[in-house]
Amino acid sequence: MIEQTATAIKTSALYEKWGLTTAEYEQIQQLIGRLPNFTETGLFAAMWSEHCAYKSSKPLLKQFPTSGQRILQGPGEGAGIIDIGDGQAVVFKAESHNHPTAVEPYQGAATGVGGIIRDIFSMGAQPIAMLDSLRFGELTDAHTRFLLKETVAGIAGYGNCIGIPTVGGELAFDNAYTANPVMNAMCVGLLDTSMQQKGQAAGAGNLIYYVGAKTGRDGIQGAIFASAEFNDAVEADRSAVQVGDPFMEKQLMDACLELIREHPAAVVGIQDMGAAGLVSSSAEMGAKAGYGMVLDLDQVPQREAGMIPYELMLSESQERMLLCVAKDQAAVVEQLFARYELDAVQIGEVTTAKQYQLYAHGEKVADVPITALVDAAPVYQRPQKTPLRLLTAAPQQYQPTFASAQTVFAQLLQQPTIASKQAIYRNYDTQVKTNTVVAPGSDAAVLRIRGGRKALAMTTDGNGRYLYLNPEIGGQIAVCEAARNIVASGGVPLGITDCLNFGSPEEPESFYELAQATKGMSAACQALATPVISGNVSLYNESNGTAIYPTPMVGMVGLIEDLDLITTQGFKQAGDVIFLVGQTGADFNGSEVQKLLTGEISGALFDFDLTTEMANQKLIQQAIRAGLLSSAHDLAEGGLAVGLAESCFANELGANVTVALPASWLFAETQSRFIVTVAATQAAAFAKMAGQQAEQIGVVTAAPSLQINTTTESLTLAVRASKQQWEGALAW
Amino acid sequence: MYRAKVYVTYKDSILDPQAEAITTALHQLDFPELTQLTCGKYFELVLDTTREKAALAVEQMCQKLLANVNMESYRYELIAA
Amino acid sequence: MYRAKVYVTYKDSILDPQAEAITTALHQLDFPELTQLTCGKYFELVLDTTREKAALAVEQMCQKLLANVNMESYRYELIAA
Amino acid sequence: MKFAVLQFPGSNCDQDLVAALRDVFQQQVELINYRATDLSAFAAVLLPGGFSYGDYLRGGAIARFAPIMAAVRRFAAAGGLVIGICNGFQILTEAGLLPGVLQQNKSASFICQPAALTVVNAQTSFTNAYAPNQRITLPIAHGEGNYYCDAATLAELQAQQQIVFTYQDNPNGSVANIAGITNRAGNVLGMMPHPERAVEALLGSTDGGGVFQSMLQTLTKKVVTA
Ligand SMILES: Nc1ncnc2c1ncn2[C@@H]1O[C@H](COP(=O)(O)OP(=O)(O)O)[C@@H](O)[C@H]1O
Ligand SMILES: [Mg+2]
Repeated sequence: MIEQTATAIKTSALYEKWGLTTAEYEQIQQLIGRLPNFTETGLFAAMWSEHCAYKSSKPLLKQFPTSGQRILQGPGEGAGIIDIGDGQAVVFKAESHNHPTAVEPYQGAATGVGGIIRDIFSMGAQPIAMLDSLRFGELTDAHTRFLLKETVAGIAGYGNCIGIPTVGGELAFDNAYTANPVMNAMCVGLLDTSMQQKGQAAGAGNLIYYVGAKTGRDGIQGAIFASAEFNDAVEADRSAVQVGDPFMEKQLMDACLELIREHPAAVVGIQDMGAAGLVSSSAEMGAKAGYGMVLDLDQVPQREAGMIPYELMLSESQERMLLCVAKDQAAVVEQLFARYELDAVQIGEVTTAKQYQLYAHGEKVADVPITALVDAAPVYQRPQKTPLRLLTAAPQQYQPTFASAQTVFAQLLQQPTIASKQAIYRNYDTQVKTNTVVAPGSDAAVLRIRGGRKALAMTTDGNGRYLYLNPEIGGQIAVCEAARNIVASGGVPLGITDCLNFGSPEEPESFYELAQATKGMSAACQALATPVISGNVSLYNESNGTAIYPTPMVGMVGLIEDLDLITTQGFKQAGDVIFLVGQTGADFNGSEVQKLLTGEISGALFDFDLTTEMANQKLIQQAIRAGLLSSAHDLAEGGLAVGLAESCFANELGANVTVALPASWLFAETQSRFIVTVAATQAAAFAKMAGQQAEQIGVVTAAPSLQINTTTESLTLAVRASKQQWEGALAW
Repeated sequence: MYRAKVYVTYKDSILDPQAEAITTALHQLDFPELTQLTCGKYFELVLDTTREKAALAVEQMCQKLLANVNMESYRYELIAA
Repeated sequence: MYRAKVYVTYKDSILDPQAEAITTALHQLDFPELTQLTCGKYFELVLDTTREKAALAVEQMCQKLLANVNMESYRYELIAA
Repeated sequence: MKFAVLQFPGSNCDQDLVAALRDVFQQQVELINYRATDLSAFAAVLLPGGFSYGDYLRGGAIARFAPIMAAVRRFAAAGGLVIGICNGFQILTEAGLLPGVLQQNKSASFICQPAALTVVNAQTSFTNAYAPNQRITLPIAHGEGNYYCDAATLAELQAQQQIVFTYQDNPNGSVANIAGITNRAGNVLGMMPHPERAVEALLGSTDGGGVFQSMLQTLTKKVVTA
């Protein structure tokens, strides 16, 4: 890499290649009062990228509710923190690694997992669980199968090795994701509130320490790539793939947590080196604390020879952390990391002057106001335009027609999006750390908290098809569906994290989708009292001008007050009475059955009512607290029929169900519904509690056969055989 | 019949944590004379076809499966067998 | 300075699940001319010592660490570098 | 009576073993760092699962050289009870304390699922709390659990009743469905399934408790007779 002079950069407009507009470049000139040199231009290009500066999305993210009584830390740090009492808090965040996964699926996914884990332990929390939210093209495509297999292997390879159970997630397929798969990883941690950390470098004279892996030329400009559309030209000069080393990260995690626990006085601040590596972590830590910083790049541990300052600052080598260490505590830190056989090197110190200064080979190579890098990036009010498809969408609902509901039912169960994900999650160690009470396969995963009676429920949700048909309502549904899964598991929703996977914000139609989706999510978060405590934005998910479905992933955590309240989706006992909570309508636009029978989704999305949603969730919570429910399952893709089948499959029980609906409505995806079972002796009590909200529809049987009587057709499903097909559909 | 010997190794700038772990272990086992170690994969293939077609097949196999061309480079020798 | 090229492969009697998986995959990718495949590990080491000492060191490294002699065999070449 | 749970860099089931022994079986347990050199204060030594040294090269290949392994050898030679679970089993085979090797799973992918097992030898120091041929279910979670040994070794394992656990439905390709074996003397056990993950009803199963109960029975008897 050749370092151009400041004037050459201006005349050749090199900054444009790095993603800065001419207006932005001129603004930088003003901020620093001269032409930025090569290194400085690179620093700004990274820090002002969409990925780091949220130039386009900031105004939209402002709508999110972010505070609440329990919220100890909202967005703005490595991860958000929610108090759960007894001096403990839950810490969580999700991150997207879509672009790296598309290019190099194993390492892209692995480093996505590694990155989000660092965000969690940088807060002082012990990571306790991982979840993964995946979207791919159709499995009929060979490259998609390759991508999926490698992505799953990468998630497994990292999580299993570092020893954090991967306990949940989601996986859906649609052509919209063929060229741009979505890989979002969420990590949940448990924090002793006295150990809470911040990413800040405060106190003049305090020391900046670099710990962990050495820096190489990996993923230079990763943040900039993540903020650009895919096209074949970029492919060629993509820099070296980042490789994850989970073994190194385990050592790093254990060392950092030991330092925080045993030597609290030594740690002023801590942050992981994620996107835009050393520059973003160091500049953010300084700016946040209101200080400046001077770094000596010759001290940075290097894996490759001859790296220039630009490369050192922008490398996205993995498994690195930046610490601000109290000035008299250097020895403690160095000794501790030496015991873990990790590099821990002082590379600079905190200064009162709010300048960000870099030295290399004795020369000053950058000297800019630290706030110019971190806080001065422009914020854009991007133009919005309603997509034509929304303006012209047929308002009426699609009506499925078929010869046999039973045949459609069997086909639906084998649709990849509905099929059991067991073939995927059997690759993940779901139990390491022995806290997993509910492993993947039920609604939310549940982990107990040792030393008491509490547990945490966690899930990821979001259906891009619904958002494609109506981004605002789809956004509401994404949050509510997550909450439904938490509630069905016995939890009280605490808050959410999110990844906003969208197309280019510079396309008015894409930006409209983002604006509407976040509006819908905000409304749902308000209604459910689940603030957004962290998140991540992944824009530019498009290839050759075609964007993915607007796909916000919602990661939610709930608190289960007592282990006895943990509830799972499987029917438990013959004779239990089955109730359907919520009304069923002819809601088919965007449904799995529409996709199955017509090959596409279309029309206006069905109606959705937050008030009904809240009422039904409240009922489930109340019934679980009263000890009435032996199982609870929210209805999602595939509707009532699929929900009943899943509940039968868990323990290979059957059911005899009668509904006063036409058979096709069994596949309707009307929201806000649950199926629950109640012991026969408690059925009256539940019916009374539920009133109009629930209806008794049948009974659990010992014979493993699911019989559903409708007004048009009676369906019979052999539970064991269907379960095999449902489990086999993804085990190719 | 041709025998192909295929060597797949990481490209230079790619981090190889395995090589690092093995190097550390060997140093701890007291082999200070070791100054550098790279590790890779080795395949021996027998192909029942002409030399030309064998070369083409091996090239394609490397591209498609044996090597991850994002991160690895490969080379091979072809020997009449 | 010597460069050692070390090849570690399964002993003949040992079933190699990975080689089987790769063979199946290559056949599915339509390479019927492939009749046999073995896979192994390949190491390149640089040693800063005499030829004799380098040979001895490599031999020991293989015995102790690079190969599991219960099921793998190894061979190596030493080249002045 | 105190148990030692070894901690290699990359071990990740060490805390689970401690929790099982301490919280469920009310035993004294200590985590022992891989740099330690003495195990004489302990009644039994446990090598946990995980990815020691990242499982780079081969699972257990680097860990066998950790300083603590000399002490493990002495401890085993003196007849002490040593159990290696999952990665611990791999380390014991690499160290030559148990015969055979653990290859990559036949499916070439990691498998985490419950595995149905048969306790084919319920007379060992690690299984005497089980009934002969008792059928139990323990979680497995490994990518390299495919046990292999040559025909002569297998014949020997069979003749000496060293095969302790077998899979009912072989998930990984292991020779003779082997899930766990002891050494000839019977004081060193290696097993791929995780008994420590199956000691609490809350987490789904208590079938693994027998392994720890057996060790406790064996050790208390030892203490009484000594
Ligand atoms: N990629 C994945 N990784 C881990 N677990 C998954 C994944 N996909 C699905 N699961 C698990 O499979 C079960 C069913 O998933 P899903 O159908 O998405 O549930 P729901 O509709 O209730 O949200 C859940 O327990 C979920 O956590
Ligand atoms: Mg659900």
